[in-house]
Amino acid sequence: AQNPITLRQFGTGVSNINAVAQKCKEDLGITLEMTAMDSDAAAQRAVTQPNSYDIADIEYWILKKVYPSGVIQPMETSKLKFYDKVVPLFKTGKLLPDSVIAQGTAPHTVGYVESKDAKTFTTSETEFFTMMPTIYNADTLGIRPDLVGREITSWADIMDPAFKGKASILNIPSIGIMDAAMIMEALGNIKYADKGNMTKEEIDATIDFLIKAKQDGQFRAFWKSFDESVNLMASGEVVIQSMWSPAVAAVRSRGIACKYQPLKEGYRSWGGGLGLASHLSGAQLDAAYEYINWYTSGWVGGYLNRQGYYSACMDTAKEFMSADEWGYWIEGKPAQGDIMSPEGQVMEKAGAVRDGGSFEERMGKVACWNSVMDEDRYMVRRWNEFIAA
Amino acid sequence: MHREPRSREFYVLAIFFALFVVFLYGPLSAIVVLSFQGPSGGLTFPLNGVSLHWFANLLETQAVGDFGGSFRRSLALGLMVMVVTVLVSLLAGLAFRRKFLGATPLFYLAVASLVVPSIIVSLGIGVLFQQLGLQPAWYSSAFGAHLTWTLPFGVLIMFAVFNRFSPAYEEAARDLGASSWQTFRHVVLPMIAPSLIGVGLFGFSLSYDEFARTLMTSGTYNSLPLEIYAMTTNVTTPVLYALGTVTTLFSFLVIVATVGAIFFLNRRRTRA
Amino acid sequence: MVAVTESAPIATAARTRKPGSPLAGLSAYLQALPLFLVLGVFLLLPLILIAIVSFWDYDFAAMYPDFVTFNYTETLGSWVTWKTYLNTLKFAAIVWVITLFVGFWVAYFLAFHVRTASMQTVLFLICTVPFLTSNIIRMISWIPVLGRNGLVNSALVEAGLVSAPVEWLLYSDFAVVLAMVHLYTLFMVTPIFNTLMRIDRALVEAARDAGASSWQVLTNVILPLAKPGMAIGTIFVVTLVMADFSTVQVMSGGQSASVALMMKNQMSLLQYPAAAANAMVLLVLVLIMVAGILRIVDIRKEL
Amino acid sequence: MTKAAEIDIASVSKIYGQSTAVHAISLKIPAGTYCCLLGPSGCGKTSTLRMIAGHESISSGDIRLGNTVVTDLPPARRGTAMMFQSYALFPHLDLVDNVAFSLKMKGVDKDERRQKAMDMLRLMQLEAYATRRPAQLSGGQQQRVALARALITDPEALLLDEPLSALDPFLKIRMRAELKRLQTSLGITFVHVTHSQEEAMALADLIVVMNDGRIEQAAAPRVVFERPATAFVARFMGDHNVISGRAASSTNGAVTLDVVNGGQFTAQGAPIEAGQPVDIAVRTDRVRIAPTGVPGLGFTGIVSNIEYRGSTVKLSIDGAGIEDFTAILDDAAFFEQTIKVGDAVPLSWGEADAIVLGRIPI
Amino acid sequence: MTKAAEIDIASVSKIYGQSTAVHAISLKIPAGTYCCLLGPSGCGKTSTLRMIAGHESISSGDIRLGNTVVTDLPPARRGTAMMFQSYALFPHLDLVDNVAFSLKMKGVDKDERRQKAMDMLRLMQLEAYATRRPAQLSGGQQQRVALARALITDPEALLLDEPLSALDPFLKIRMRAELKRLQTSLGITFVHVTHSQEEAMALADLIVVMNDGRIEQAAAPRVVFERPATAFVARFMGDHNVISGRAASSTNGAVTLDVVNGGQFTAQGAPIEAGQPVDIAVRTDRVRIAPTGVPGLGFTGIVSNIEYRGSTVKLSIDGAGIEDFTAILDDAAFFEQTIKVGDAVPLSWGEADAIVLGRIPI
Ligand SMILES: Nc1ncnc2c1ncn2[C@@H]1O[C@H](COP(=O)(O)OP(=O)(O)OP(=O)(O)O)[C@@H](O)[C@H]1O
Ligand SMILES: Nc1ncnc2c1ncn2[C@@H]1O[C@H](COP(=O)(O)OP(=O)(O)OP(=O)(O)O)[C@@H](O)[C@H]1O
Ligand SMILES: NCCCCNCCCN
Ligand SMILES: [Mg+2]
Ligand SMILES: [Mg+2]
Repeated sequence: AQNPITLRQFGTGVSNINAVAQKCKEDLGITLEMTAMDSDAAAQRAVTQPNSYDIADIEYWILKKVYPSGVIQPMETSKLKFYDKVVPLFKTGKLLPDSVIAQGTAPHTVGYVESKDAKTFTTSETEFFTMMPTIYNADTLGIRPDLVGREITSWADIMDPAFKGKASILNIPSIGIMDAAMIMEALGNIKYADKGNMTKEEIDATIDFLIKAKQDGQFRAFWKSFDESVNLMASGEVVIQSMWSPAVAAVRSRGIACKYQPLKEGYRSWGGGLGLASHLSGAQLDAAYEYINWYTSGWVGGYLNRQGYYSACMDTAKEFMSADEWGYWIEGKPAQGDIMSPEGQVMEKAGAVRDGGSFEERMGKVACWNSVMDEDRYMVRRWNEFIAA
Repeated sequence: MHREPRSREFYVLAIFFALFVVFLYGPLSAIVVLSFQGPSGGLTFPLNGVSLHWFANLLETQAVGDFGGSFRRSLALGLMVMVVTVLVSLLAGLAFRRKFLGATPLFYLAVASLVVPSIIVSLGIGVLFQQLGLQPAWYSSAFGAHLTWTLPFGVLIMFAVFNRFSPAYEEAARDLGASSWQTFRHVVLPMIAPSLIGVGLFGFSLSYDEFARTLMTSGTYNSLPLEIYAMTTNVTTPVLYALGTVTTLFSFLVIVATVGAIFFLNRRRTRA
Repeated sequence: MVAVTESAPIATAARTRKPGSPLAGLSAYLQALPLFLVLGVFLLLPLILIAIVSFWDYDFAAMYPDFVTFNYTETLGSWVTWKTYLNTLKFAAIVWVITLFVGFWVAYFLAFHVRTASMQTVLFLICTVPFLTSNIIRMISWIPVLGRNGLVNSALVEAGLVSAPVEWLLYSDFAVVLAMVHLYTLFMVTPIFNTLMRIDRALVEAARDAGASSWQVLTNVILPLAKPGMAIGTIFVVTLVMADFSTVQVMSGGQSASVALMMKNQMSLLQYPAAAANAMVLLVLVLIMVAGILRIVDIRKEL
Repeated sequence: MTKAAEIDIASVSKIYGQSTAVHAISLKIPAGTYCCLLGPSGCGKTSTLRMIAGHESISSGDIRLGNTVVTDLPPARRGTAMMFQSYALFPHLDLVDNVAFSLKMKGVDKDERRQKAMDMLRLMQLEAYATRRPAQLSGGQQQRVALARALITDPEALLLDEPLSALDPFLKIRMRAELKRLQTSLGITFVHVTHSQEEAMALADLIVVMNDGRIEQAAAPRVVFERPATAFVARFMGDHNVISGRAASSTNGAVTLDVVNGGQFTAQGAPIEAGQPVDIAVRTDRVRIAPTGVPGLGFTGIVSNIEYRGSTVKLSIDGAGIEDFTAILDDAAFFEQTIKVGDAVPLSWGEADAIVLGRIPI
Repeated sequence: MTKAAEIDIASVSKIYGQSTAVHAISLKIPAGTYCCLLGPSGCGKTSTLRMIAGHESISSGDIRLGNTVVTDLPPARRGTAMMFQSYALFPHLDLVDNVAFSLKMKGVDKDERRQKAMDMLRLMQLEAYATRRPAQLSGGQQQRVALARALITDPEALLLDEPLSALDPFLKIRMRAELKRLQTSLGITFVHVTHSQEEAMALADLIVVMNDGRIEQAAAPRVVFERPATAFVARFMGDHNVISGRAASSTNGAVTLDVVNGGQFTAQGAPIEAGQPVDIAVRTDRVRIAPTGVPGLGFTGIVSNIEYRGSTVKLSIDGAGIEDFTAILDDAAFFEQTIKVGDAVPLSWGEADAIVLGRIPI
């Protein structure tokens, strides 16, 4: 198909994948220009250079900061072909009707607005969606089973003196603070009223705890990007750290034992989606909708699932995955044959079972989301203190 | 052939210098070695097989990012910066040969441009464009940001050049009937040409590798350093090292060619 | 080229300026104008804007024009700021001392011990090559060298010098300093080399003749005369270190902070007014440091 | 190449900021003259020359070349050509292009200008080096290139600022002869700045002695030497002893003066009121070692220094209130006697060898 | 400050890479002598001086100072002090510190060394400038500082490389006298490099004329002047005409030679085999304008140039197969006649004024 329209999309390398642009060109004829950047740059790009992109591929917690600045226009759910297929987690915060809503900046809390030009979020479903969710996952501790030498069951285990100088957490404040919160609670140090929206005192307690741990030499490093976490683990610098599922896979693909360790307190989750730049209108806007509808129609979903992330429209993605793949990645079943990466390399041998089990087991045990708190300014200041300490 | 004996100081310093070179090249050689990792090799030692896989991979489209596009942008930007740096520095150098109102403040503004932390310049230009509602782009805002970094170098070099440039040559030319333009074109320009080439290469290489000042000013598309940085956050394969190896090799070749040219020219000059 | 054509005629007219020729007076201004415009638009204006923004209010989502001073009071009132500044100054001091030491000896070797000009050029260029490759790649190339299982540690362990890998090689202040020295030494070598090359060799002989040992020649003649170069190199290195964020971030494994990193974190979290206030404080500090150095040497004369 | 122009400098001053480098000097240099501007460092020679050339603006006064007032003309339109002290040859051009430079500026086409430049180089016996760069030439060769480059403009006057100062003494003497020969054959006006008396004497038709921005004397070399106008000139030319004192009496075209704490001397000159300060000059090469018959034409002093000069010997003598009185003796005459430093010797000179010097008003 | 040392240079060579700058020269400079190394540019003067000073390694041969072989000693342990051509004053130090430099190197404490330096500056009449930097001084003052700095080391020999070349001629003569006075009063050996014959003549007890890395003559000034050993020396000293030809016959301590395409001349000297090439020297100041009575002691030639020199006039004459023959005439004698360029004049000289020159083996 020939389509004169070009859409410019930016985001982190997690989802700004060239293969998507290629496939989009094939299927729609739309030229997709993708710029990959680190998460810091992405946040700034979204707010400070709103004319430099058409599609923003960002996370929900940063959307909480970005949306009020008016650079993203809400999308009409009526124009979203697969809106109905979106996993309920993004609409209500519940995976299953009886799930407990996890703490923090859950996607549905920043998912809807009242009107086209509202600057504040609503709590319930409306016809205006701030972003179309695309990708999400549940993070936990990754471990080197060959080097930890014992059973890991809790976030608290990362503080085990045995791992002194061999542990790591994330150094993105909105994410790292939630890691810390999980650890604090697991240790029984504190019980947050809402760890996704801490009070100043809770922030102080948490940061003070982190500072002490840091000064005691518990941490080897703090990582900020995907590759750092992979390298830390693969090189043996760190044996236990907060980690992403695909990062675990990346370590394993090098023949190094690495486990995505489910923990009894549950997961820290995150989600991302596609937002429309405010300046879009007319044919461009139509093309953007067309693109988003294509994005959620399954091919990309399959691709993301195969990387170890989850697609927001599971039903459509399923159509683009083999039964074995679906079984391995989503249902938690042992692989029948070799499991291949999207690039065609063997990721797991036949018989392997995915750590953490099925989609529902994982996403059903989300304890909190990456968060922007009311006391964000204070928290960031204190986080800087932690890093400087 | 009669050779002067060397002092002990020479040998001590020669060893020091050699160690410095090892220090400079050590890590680079580590990535050179690692770029020959086997297909399942990672970013750290130990080596996991030996192959040219990652060099071949460098030529293919990566999972994310666009080396080719960002390389072309950085090349174009570097060339633009080079040309403008040469022109503006040259003009400023000419201006500073004379007294004019504001010469000293302007000079210190140039020095300030050199010492203001890059990230502040980046932030400032980013905010400026945002407030003015302008579209930042590698060829506008990033271009300006790079100039604030390359121009002070250019101006300082031109300053040094004209400090040592005898006005007698220009007077001789004027005396021989050259107009001001002819004097400039036929005398001043050829005489300072090597320095201008120096300013140009300096401008290019400073721009080509500038990271902090591009961070908030590049607009829609990444420059090569931004792209490499973004890649480091996602790419976990030695293809990065292959890129490092290739770029190092490239600059090495440029330098070898330059040295070769200098030797060649010197030889020809002395033979003539 | 057009710009040159227009203004070049005056290039050479310094001595022949006649009263009553308005163009002659104008030309210097025309020639200086492009520089002023570029720096005015891309340096002065942005800095003014940052100064303004540093007084604005903000929340987690956006900034609001206002005149508040809490960005400064929060910045200056926090022990983190002071600690971070101290930490940054510590890096600056350590890196300065090392680059000055290394840079001086390298430049001294090149200028005084390498006999032919062509060998000087070749050796100098050998030092330059790494500086033409990507800073980012150069920085991360240290990781496989210094890591727990990196080249150095493997060698040490294998040689039996240590029983367990040395931990502080990577993700430490040591690593930060090492990488900075690696990145910035050339900025010290180049200006020192330039000044050393301009020292009249007869001065060294005069000193020897007066009975100075090699060491005394160095301390009494060469070092004092190399001061301008060292000052210019110092300006480069100190400002580069003060402004650095990526090296600190990557090489300390996020365990250490610098002023620019703190600013960048604030920027990443869209706290621009706070970042702007920080920027102003950093800017003032850097300018004071440079002004201090410029009091010692007149770089306009020494260039 | 035979046109020559008179240079007329009328009350010309040069003021740099607050300080005056040249004080309203007036000077006529007849067409075809070899004129040397002579004087100590900083006396304003270069400033004067550069004003003639047009490389320095004239603060006040006027300069005429031939019939044209050139005060406000640019250098190239004055009919002068300048040879710079360090030659200022263009380092990036070979000799042909250096010499052909002015033709190129005029738009003369390549073949023609190279032809003419080669002719000029041939004249200077440099054709073998035509394709060399200036850096590959010796000092003397460079100088000839500079001359060629200046002369190809076919000037009415050639201006030279210390053209010989960069050469070694051997070469200096050779190039001096060449310059003189060239000027004679071209017939154009040369204005040559130097601070060497010897050079000026050897070359000039007209020597202009400057001091502190003023002209002390402008005259033929023999006049400057034999009849220095002022004490400064006499001292600067170096072949006269200057004796300062106060006039005692004047008679018959002769003045008698008293030296403070010293003797009494007589010199030829117009009468001067008694008590007025007066300077006289005594030619160093006319001083003999012999008691004087006539009072006032000699004294006895102590030898303080002896300098051998080859065909002559220079004695420095102190006495009669005079310090560093110089006597130049023929070597043969000197070596007949045995004079040592510290000896007392009687000195005398002829009536015609002592003259009264003038003073210039400041 | 009265110790002086003999300098003995034995077969000393200096080789730079492939080329030999000094060819196995041997020379004895007696203690307390003022020795001038004289020669054209590039002849090896500086190299020789620097080998004595120890700033240049000696490629072969030995140098002895007093009783010590200094060949392998560092500069400061040789008992020599050097004064550099452009003075090499330390630009970052004031005069006191410049002069006190060597004392500081020796570890003399601050007060004492400043005291001594001030004494030395007082001796040089520079105490008023003690706190200035060298850049704030005139050339002559700088030179005196350089001297002070060298002399404070109390050397046995002072080595000077063209100490006067940067000065204007006026100052040059004054500083020359000062140098000579200083050497006489200190009594130490001075070795002074120059390429000015005049300077060497005025100053030296011993003139060493060098050419192309070899010594052509080492003798007292009068000997060098009156009996130049070789054609090179005669030409270089500039006060002799050199006439080259082939020996025709030798008798009675006189040699007759034929000039190619020219006349026949006679000169005093040892017999030379007929047909051998021979050079003779004729003193320029002994040439008279008068027909010669004795054949071989004169010729008639055409005046090609006349240079006025004040008390003398220099004539250049071509004829009898000789180009650029020089005659120096007394001004009075010259101006009595009317000689112009192009005139044919008869020249003659005395028997004792023409001597046969030697040749040095290469
Ligand atoms: N561009 C200038 N600005 C200020 N003063 C100047 C300038 N050029 C020359 N002078 C001063 O004017 C005076 C005369 O200088 P000028 O160069 O004419 O002397 P000079 O006779 O050529 O001396 P020298 O023999 O040293 O070349 C000096 O005192 C000099 O310092
Ligand atoms: N460092 C060096 N390397 C190579 N050749 C040299 C060096 N120094 C001098 N020479 C050569 O040695 C020869 C003698 O040089 P030297 O400096 O002794 O001459 P000089 O008599 O002092 O000449 P000048 O009067 O020009 O100072 C010259 O041909 C010179 O080119
Ligand atoms: N990586 C940047 C390379 C730019 C060249 N820098 C040379 C600096 C010399 N002062
Ligand atoms: Mg002058
Ligand atoms: Mg020499």
